[in-house]
Amino acid sequence: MAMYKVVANVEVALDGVQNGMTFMLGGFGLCGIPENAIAELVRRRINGVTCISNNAGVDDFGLGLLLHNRQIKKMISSYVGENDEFERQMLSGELEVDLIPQGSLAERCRAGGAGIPAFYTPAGYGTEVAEGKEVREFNGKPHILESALTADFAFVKAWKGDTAGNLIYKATARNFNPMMAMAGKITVAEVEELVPAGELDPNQIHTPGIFVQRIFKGVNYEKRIEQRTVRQRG
Amino acid sequence: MAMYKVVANVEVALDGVQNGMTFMLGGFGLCGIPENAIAELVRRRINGVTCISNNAGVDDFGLGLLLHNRQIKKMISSYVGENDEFERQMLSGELEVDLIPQGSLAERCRAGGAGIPAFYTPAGYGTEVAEGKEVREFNGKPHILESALTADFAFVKAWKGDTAGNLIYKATARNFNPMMAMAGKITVAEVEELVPAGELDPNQIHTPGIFVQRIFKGVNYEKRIEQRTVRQRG
Amino acid sequence: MALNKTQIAQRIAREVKDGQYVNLGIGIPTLVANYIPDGINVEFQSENGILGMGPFPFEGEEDADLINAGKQTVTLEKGAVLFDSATSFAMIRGQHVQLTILGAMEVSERGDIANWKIPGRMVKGMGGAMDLVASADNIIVAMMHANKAGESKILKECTLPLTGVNCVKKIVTDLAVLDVLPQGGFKLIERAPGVSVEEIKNATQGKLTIEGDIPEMVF
Amino acid sequence: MALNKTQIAQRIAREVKDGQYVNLGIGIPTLVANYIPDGINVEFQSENGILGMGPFPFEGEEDADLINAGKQTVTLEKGAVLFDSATSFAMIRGQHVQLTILGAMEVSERGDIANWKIPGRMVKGMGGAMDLVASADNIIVAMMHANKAGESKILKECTLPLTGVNCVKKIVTDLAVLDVLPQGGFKLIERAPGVSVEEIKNATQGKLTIEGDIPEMVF
Repeated sequence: MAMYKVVANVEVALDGVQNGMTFMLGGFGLCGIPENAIAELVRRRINGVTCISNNAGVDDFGLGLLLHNRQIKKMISSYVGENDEFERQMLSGELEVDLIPQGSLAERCRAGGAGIPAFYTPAGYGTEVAEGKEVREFNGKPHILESALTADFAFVKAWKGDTAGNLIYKATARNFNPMMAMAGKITVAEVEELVPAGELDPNQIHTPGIFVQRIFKGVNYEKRIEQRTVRQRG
Repeated sequence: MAMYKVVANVEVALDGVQNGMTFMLGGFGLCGIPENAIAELVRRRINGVTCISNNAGVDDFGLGLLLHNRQIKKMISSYVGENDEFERQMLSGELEVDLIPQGSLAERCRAGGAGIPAFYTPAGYGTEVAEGKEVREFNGKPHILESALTADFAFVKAWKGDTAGNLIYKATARNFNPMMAMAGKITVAEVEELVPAGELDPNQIHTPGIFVQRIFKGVNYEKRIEQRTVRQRG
Repeated sequence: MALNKTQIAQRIAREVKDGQYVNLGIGIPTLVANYIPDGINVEFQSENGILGMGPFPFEGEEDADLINAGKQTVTLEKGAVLFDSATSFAMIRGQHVQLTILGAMEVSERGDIANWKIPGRMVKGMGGAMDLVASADNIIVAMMHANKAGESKILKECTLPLTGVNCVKKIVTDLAVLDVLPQGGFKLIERAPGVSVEEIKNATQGKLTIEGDIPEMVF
Repeated sequence: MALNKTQIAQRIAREVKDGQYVNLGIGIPTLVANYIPDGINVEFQSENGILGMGPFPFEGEEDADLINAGKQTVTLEKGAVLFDSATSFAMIRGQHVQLTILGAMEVSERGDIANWKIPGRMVKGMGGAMDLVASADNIIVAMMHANKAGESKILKECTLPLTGVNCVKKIVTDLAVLDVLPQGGFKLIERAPGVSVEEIKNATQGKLTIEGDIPEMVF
């Protein structure tokens, strides 16, 4: 009785994406980003979009590719330090930017998926992040009211997935992917390995298939490393 | 460098529990309840306590044992239908009871552990659950403000645990345990199987050890089934 | 003749659409799982932490760690997934579970539902019902049209403490299928085999709209 | 002589207590992990989803899917656990991570910190810093006492956009260890080897309390 969420490829998976939409994209830095979906957005020249993503990629990879083509109207992120073109577009006013604390970003996506329209957090109180937001004290400590985030499409990347849309991520490539999967009106999951429903241990799934509308096996993952740090043997 | 959270047994694990405290207890019905911790609370005759637990056990097992001994002053639960003594004490006014929607209970525990003092939910709007609570509209739909729950001790039960306090639950015995583990000032985990740190797959842990202060291998699990329903072969 | 519980479940099963995630309440709603038409793929959610809940286990294969929200031993379908209560209600509150089928003591003209408490007499708690009715896009109620004393449970206003307001979309009783109209009031959709419109009218306290010929259910 | 970055990290490492969960920011704080005294067990949290973060991998063993919050390839200690960003910040916001060590551009007398933005010039974003400083019980800042132009960064009031207010508890700079007093103002705790109290006084714009003999750090 399991659902069948598999689509043939990234072209089909992105059916319905349009200019001006809001997208969520999983990943932290270049780790766990939906490389196939990003490439397809670039190929289709979808523009005027709002992207909710912790980072903005680097100049020539990840969301940096969309930035380079001026496809992004607005970014909602927490840290964009690895991208010169981003900083240039932002400082020149070409790009709208909403920078928000990383924990609030994660929680706002989860809230969007979980039907929680708003919640209070201490993060950002007393800073410009709090401007225009309600402040309320709980247990003697000031908190600000943050609202849920949702998206027309959420693009997530997992390690393994099954035909019912259940997902398992690998290591720190998990990051924002599970919350964004929850918050997409249409959530598109690309996976490195796609297996029949029933092959994944039901007790060990990170994202239940109910949050995923379309799934496909991604190709040609580059998985670029931003900071290759090593230690010497011995 | 891993933390070492192991204590010898349930007696040591409950060091510091006192009359009048607030406890959280994992479990749904009798599934996934901390049987050893409950037995020890009964043995010590700890009384005047507030128990936060989805259910109240049955007359002769689970939290029903504490109810029977009048050890509980107040219950915060969502469903107490399987316990006649509970209903008797509640209707006679001997027991204070705060009944709250199951989803709000789960989310309030999570919020308590996650540093979210309050959040809005649509559950309970227009009912007596909403009495005295702030109502606010989001996207044209009324929501009520619910606050975080925490406890002096959280007692949780897991399937496997390691010496660093990392936990894996089995099937639907997971239920409220992960959120309550987050929300206890002191969280005591009892497990069926206790292994050295490093033996559990880091990618497949349900409750990170940071939420657990004490862990021990439980004994004599009864795991009573409330409704043994089967179908015929053939 | 009025429907029995099995027939109520059978009738409700026809409302389930392909690809839906469905939460079934305790009692009659649980039976709906047995009557999903061929070709309709659905997954059942149990709010204690299952998506893809299967039938009861064979004797000897019960697992105390695998129960449904009614505390009954169950099994998993292929592709099932297990999760905690917060995630479960994230699915429900976030409207990922599209259809909720549950029982009721009373339903009112504007779709209010009461099913968790009889003051001073019965207090079992609301369990997950308040989250479910506050959230699901579609809520179908399975209930008896009247109580044992013959008093209607399909009312102008609920008399018992509410579980949720303005939420029920459809009711299947032993006598009829009713829609709750967006503007309030009930609309008669079908009648049980051999049950007359007049009978249903008499058993319904709330405002009932009857338009044209009302078809009889076929089983 | 003023401390170098390694020495600042070494000095901060002495503040870490046995059994603590610690979050290390990018830069000098990252180095602290190398100097935890023997017999002190701590676990490092990386806000992108690791508890029990280990050292860099051996060459050839880097895994693109296993990085820290500074996007560097890392490894896992025994007993480590991986999780998503919401769970990570639940740990942080919920004060389960007890100690945060991070860099700063400015710190004020009342413990305000600025470290994420220079208007019109540098906007990298706050990342997880705002959540961390709003939450941790203990926050230690690693920073230079003055900027390259010799202007103090230990101030009466921050001039840059704030990351958090009233949160920094201790500062270790190239010149000194300072406590931020609960009532506001800095208290000189230790001085770098060969650095005079006068020198520190001159390099500190905010109110500085000096009581008795100020010991020199020993390395």
